[in-house]
This record gives sequence, structure tokens and C-alpha cells, in this order.
Amino acid sequence: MSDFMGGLSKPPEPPTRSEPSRGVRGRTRETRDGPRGPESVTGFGTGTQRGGGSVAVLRDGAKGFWGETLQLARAVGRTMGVTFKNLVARKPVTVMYPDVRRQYPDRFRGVLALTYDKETGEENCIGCRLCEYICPPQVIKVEMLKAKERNWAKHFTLELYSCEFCELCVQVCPTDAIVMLKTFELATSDRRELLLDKDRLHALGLEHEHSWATGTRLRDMQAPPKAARGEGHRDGATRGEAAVTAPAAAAKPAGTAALAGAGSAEESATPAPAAKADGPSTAEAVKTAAAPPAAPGEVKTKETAE
Amino acid sequence: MSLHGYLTLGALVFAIGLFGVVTRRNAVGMLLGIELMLNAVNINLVAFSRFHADLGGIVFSLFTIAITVAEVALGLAIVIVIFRVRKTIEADRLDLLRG
Amino acid sequence: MTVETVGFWLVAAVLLASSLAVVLTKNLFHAVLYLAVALVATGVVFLLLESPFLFGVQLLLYAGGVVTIVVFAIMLTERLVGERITQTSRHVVNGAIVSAAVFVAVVGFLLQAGAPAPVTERPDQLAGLGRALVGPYAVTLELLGVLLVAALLGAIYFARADD
Amino acid sequence: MTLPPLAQAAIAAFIVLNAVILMVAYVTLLERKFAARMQSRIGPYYVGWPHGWLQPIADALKLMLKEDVVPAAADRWVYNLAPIAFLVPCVLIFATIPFAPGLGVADLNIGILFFLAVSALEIVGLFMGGWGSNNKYALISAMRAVNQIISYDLPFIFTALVPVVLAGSMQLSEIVSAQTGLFGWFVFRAWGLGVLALLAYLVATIAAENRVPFDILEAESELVAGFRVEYSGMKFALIQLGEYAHILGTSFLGALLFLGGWLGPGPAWLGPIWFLLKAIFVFLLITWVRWSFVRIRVDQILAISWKLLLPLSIVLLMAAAFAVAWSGGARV
Repeated sequence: MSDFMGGLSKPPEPPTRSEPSRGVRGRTRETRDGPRGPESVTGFGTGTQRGGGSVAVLRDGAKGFWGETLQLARAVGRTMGVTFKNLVARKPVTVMYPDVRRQYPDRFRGVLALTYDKETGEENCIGCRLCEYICPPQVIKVEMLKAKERNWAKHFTLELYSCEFCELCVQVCPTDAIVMLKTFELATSDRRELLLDKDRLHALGLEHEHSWATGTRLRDMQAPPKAARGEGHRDGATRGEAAVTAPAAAAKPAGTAALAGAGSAEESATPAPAAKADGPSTAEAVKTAAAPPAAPGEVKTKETAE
Repeated sequence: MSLHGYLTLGALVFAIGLFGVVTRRNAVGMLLGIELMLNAVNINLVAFSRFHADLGGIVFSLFTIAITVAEVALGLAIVIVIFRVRKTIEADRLDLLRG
Repeated sequence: MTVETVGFWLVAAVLLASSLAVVLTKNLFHAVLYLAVALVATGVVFLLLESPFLFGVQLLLYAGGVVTIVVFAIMLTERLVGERITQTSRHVVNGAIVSAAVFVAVVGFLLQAGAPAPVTERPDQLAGLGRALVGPYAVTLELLGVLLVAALLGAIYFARADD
Repeated sequence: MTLPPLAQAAIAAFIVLNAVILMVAYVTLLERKFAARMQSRIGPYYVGWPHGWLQPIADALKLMLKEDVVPAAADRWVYNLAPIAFLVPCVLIFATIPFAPGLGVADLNIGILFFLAVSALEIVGLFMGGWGSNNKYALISAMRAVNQIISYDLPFIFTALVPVVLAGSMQLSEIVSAQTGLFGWFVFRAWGLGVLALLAYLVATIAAENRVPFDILEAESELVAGFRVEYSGMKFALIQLGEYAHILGTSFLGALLFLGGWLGPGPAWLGPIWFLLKAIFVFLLITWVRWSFVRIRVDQILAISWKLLLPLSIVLLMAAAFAVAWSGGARV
């Protein structure tokens, strides 16, 4: 009953202690041995046929002691051939990091930063708190400073040590104020240095190259066809506090409002399309909310059908 | 060093091993004592072999060592079985045959 | 004082101290470690007795083998982590009396016997051992093989998982 | 002026010890470079130009300067002694290796038995460390180590005895001198027995040294670092040193037993260099295996030992003995 090399080709047996009793185990063994036929005589079964749910890791066809030994030898040769090829034939791909820097991809999602307006030199952030609402790990805290022309962020803190770099804050930002940078170098020996305030975020933005993504670009990319906008807008504006607290957002292109609505819709868990998405990511939910107007109707018919 | 020195050393180690076997409560501890005793015997055998220029003593201690290893393997297997059944290897508590 | 004499006293001291520690120490694991020291010291005694081959065998089988198996058994039978394994002794006085009596008896015999004259000629030990094992002791060697197989089977039988 | 033999031996031992430690340090660099190239990397580069040749020195310095942490619940004596108990046998195995005719600490007539016996003692230091740390991972690691050593010592010993049978001597220098002549190395001799024996020796070596794919006892993903998980600073360095010394020692032994030791073309003084090259070849073979495979399961490791390697090595040993007996003491 022993499998050669502990049955390289099968998962480990379940612990014997869980077997109900000796008698039952004996019987099951017999029935298992039954259909195996002459192989069990050798004592070196392949193990692929044993039990119901065994998975053949190695390919079938290795029969008996010599078959498995041959297969093992072949596998060993192949494995070592791969590494040998690497050793002699391939050049190292190492980039000597601190001296030479790798070209980061355009959509690299690195450290977050706040931006200034390029023309006027003003801060872009209007303190709308959309990023604070959408942030899954809730690391952003914003306080709004009301003013005449436009609003400002009084405080803006970002706890980078808990950030999961999901880019959602960038996606919802109506003024493209928060962006991601093509850098990850923020290593520090003090956790408090990762609590980024407004000044530091702005400084970072000046210091490093920005990544491709901004709120406008991302939303343009995901924008629904034109006809869908009205529906999405109304849906978002009537429901959810985000739309209420973001008048600036409502003034922006309609896609923004739809996004804000989607965020709140998910929170309130109403039978809106967004709530149906059981959340692999919030971005997914956002997309669903901004879907063509046919979507809500579909859901409704579905519900009535049920 | 004379033969007597080695023999006395062997006797001392043997006595210490005996003390261990008699006084230990733990089955493994007893086995350790037995090991010491067998070692003492080996010292004696090799000493005799050396001082009589006869290889028989060395051959015998070779056999002793081999047998000891077998004995230890078997003894510890028994200890493990006892532990499985009785959940203890204290010799005093193994009184199943006391009636 | 020759090198051999100095070596003997040193090794004897180490051997006796570690043997005593084996039987007296409370911690079972420490006892095994002391046993390892005692076994290596015994090996050195073999070296002093000009049997380097036996020294090798002693290290290989005893210190490498027996100690390992014992440690394995301890690990299997004791709850180790977070707990000190202690073992107590019983009848310490009686045991001391018995072993002292045995020692005195043995030494009594020794005192009566005269010391043999040390031999000077030394045959080639390795070749001699090889010839002895397949010559006069061939049957014993075969019997030993049978015994080892039996012991192996017994150990497997005892220690198998009960299914 | 001639020194007394004891002093001579002491000086030789001192030289060999330092050479071993230096070699071990640079063997780690070699392995890191080799492994890096296998994975399309560069390996150590910055410390010392060119190609980071000062890296081992830097590592040693770093380990020496590091804080030495002792766990509060550790069994202090056992914990502190374990690295020494581990290191001593690993370095002691070099005592019996002759690096050229007459160049070595002691060319014992039981050389190989001494080697095997002393390297078997390594396990004592290992489970001392595992037990003394009072740590679950270390303890499990020590148990696995004991398991594995029991399984793999036997095939290791049996395969190492094949050249002994072929050469008819346990003295390492005699074994080498039995391999003279064209294709005289034991790998090429005895109708393929030698190759099989070398392969079995390599597998048993890898397993006995707990290297990948047999490294269940330090399996990083399950046991963090195995029995040395609680060690830091100098003690950790000693354990590492011992481990690599052991690997190097078995590489030297393999080169000596199967690849003809210092034999090779050229004048006699090239001997030690040939020997070193062969040993490094064996070491690189082991390293190659290490960086090619994944860890295998405990039961598979035990099965490979008991069901394949042990029977194979016993059959090899018996076949070698038959071959020698058949030829009536002539060269096989």
C-alpha cells in the first residue's frame, strides 16, 4: 500500500485519527485496492488513482517504480536545465537602484500629493471631502474653509502608513487636486513622518513627477455615453449626502455627480445598481452606477420577476 | 596508566549508572542510566583488550554498541507506546499489572 | 607524568562529573546533553586505549545516534514549550547504598587481582578487526544482523500509528 | 630549530582553522553570486570593487556589531552553548582532510570514519539550539531535524563507504592515491557504480545539510528560520559559519572520494588548487540543486530516504564489495 516517495503525485492523506473506526477503514481500503488491479502487487502505485479526489500533480503515465523514477529524473533534469540556461544564457535584469532609476510606468501608483494650479499658482483643493468619503481605509481627513470665490481646505491630513494606494481619491477629486507620484521613497524610522499634512503633501507634489492619472482623466475614461448622464445625475443628486455637501461637484461635469452619488448609494445600501455589486472594489461600484440608464430598469424588472 | 585505573573508572561509571536506574522515576531517565552502565562495560572490555593485546575485547564492545543502539530504539518505542496509552512515562504510575 | 596519564585524569574527571550530572540533574533534556558529554568522554577513553576505530564508532552510533533518538523520544513524550520538564528521583539513599555496594564489590575483586604486564607489541587494529569480524566472529556478526532486523521490526511495530 | 610535534600540530590546526573560516566566508559570496545569476540578478555588488568582493567581511562585521538578544524564557546555558556545540564538529571535520600529500592537520588511518562520526555530532548543537530557545518554531524545527538526520545519515555513510571499499582503506590519502591514472577517479570506475554512488552521495549530502529541497527544518514560510530563529548577532554568525563549513567539508570529502582529490595534470604544487577547484565544483552542484527546486513535504523526504536512497546505497555498497571480491583485489 505504500506509494513510492510518499506519492509525489498525490496530496497528503487525511490524518488517520479522523477515521471512524478500524473496521470501516479496513473496508474502505479493500474497496480502494480493488479496482487498482495488478499495480498494487508491486507496492509502488502511482497514487493517481487512489481515493476519489486525488489530484495528479505529475502527468499520468508514470507506472510503477521505474516509471516514477524515470519521471523524477526527467523532472530533475528539466528543472536544473532551466536554471542552467538562466545562468549562462541570460543577462541580469537588475537595475542598480539608488544609482540608476527604473523608468516608472505612466500609471504608477505611488505616494500621494496635492497640486497647485499651474496658471494661477493657487491650491487646487477645495476641501470638498469627496476623497475623505470614498477612502476605503479612511486615512484622509479634510476640513473645509468656506470662502467667497471658492472654498479651501483648512486642514488636509493623509495617514500614509495605512494607505492602500487604491487611487480612488484621485478618481473622485473634482479639481484634480490630489494625484499620485512616480515615487515610493518615503522610508522613515518614525511613523509620525508618514502622517502627511497639507504642507507636506504640497511639497511632495512639487518634488516628484506626477503620475498620469488625474480625476478628470480617469472620469473621462470611464464616462458613460452622453444619454446616460442625466439619469445618473438625478440619481446621485437626490440620494446621498455626498451630493449635498458637494455643490462644487454638482457644478462640474455631470460625471462627477454620478460618482458622488454612487459612493453614497453604496453606503446606504439601497437597491440601486451600485449596491448590487457586492464590492470587489469601489471603483467597480462607481462604474455600475454610471452605467447606461437601461441598468436600473433592468434591475427593477429582475426584482419584479422574482 | 595501569589497567586498574581504567577498570576503576569503569566500575565508578557503572555504579553511577546503576544509581540512576534505581532512583529515576522517569522511564527515559532510567534508559539513560542503562546507557551509562553499558558504557562502563565497554570501557572495561576495551581496557582488557588493550592490556592483553587481544582484539576480542574490541569486537565485543563493537557488538555491545550495536546492540545498545537497537535496545535504545526498541526501548524508546516502548516508552512512546506507553506514553500514548497511559499519558505518562513515570515508572511508578505504570501499575497496570498490580491488580 | 606522561601525556596519557594527564589525559586519563582529565577525561576521568569529565566522564565522572557528566555521569553524575546525568543521574542527578532535574531537567531531563539536560540529562541527555550530559549523557552526550559522557559518551564523548568515553570515546576519548577509547582513544587513550589506542582504539581510534572504536572512538569513531562510539561518536557515530552513540553520540550521533542514541542521543538523537533519546531527544526525539523526549520531544514526543513531554509537553515541552513553556514548561520545564523535571523529573524527580525516589529512594535516593537506598539507591546510593546499592550502587556503592556494587562499586565496592567490583573494586574488591580488582584489589585481589594482580595487574598484568602491559603489552608493547601493537597489531594493526583496523585490519585485525576486519579479519576478526569475518573470521572467528562471523556467526556472531550474522546473529547481530538478525537481532538488529528483529529490533527494527519491533520498534516499527510498537511505534506505528494505531489505525 | 624543530618544534615538538604537539606544537606543530597546533600551528597546522590554527592555519587550517583560519583558512576554513576565510573559505567559508567567500563560499557564501560565491553562492550568492551564483544564485543571483541563476535568477537573472547580479548579487552583492556595492561593498568592494569589483563585484562586491568585500561583502563577506562586511557581513561578518555587521553580525559582530549587532545586538545579542537572549530570549527571557530561554534555557540560558543550553541556548548559549548551542552555537559552539554546532560549530565545533563542523570545523573539526577539516582536521582529517588532507589537502595534498602530507598537507593537513592529521591524516588518520580512520580518516573517513572520523569525518562521518564528527559530522554526526552536529545534530547535538542543532537540537540544543532548538530546545534552548524555548520557541515553538525552533522546537518543531529541531524535531524535524532529528527526523531527517536519522533518515539521511545512513545513506550518507553507506555511499561514502563505497570508495572505501574500492580503495581498500579508510585513510583519505590512500583513497586518493588509489585513483591515479587516466579515468582513475572513482566516478569513472567500477562500471558506473561510481557515478551512481556520487549521485546518491550528493542527494544524501544535501539532505544531511538541510538544504533546499530538503530544508523542512528551516522552512522560512512555516518556521521562520527554524532552530536559529531566536539567535542574533555573533551567535547567529557562528551557526551560519558552522553550516557553511559543513557544506564545504562535505564538498571537499566528495571531491576527495569520487573526483580524485588533488590528482590532476600539472606539477605537484598544483595539487591543492585542483582539489579546491573540484571541491568548489561539488559545492556548486549542491548550490545548483538548491536554487532549482522547491521544498518538498516531510513525508516525501522520509520516503525518498527510506524507500529509494537507503536501498540504493546498500545495494551500491554490496555491489562494490562484490566487484572488489570478484576481481580478487585487482583494480576495479
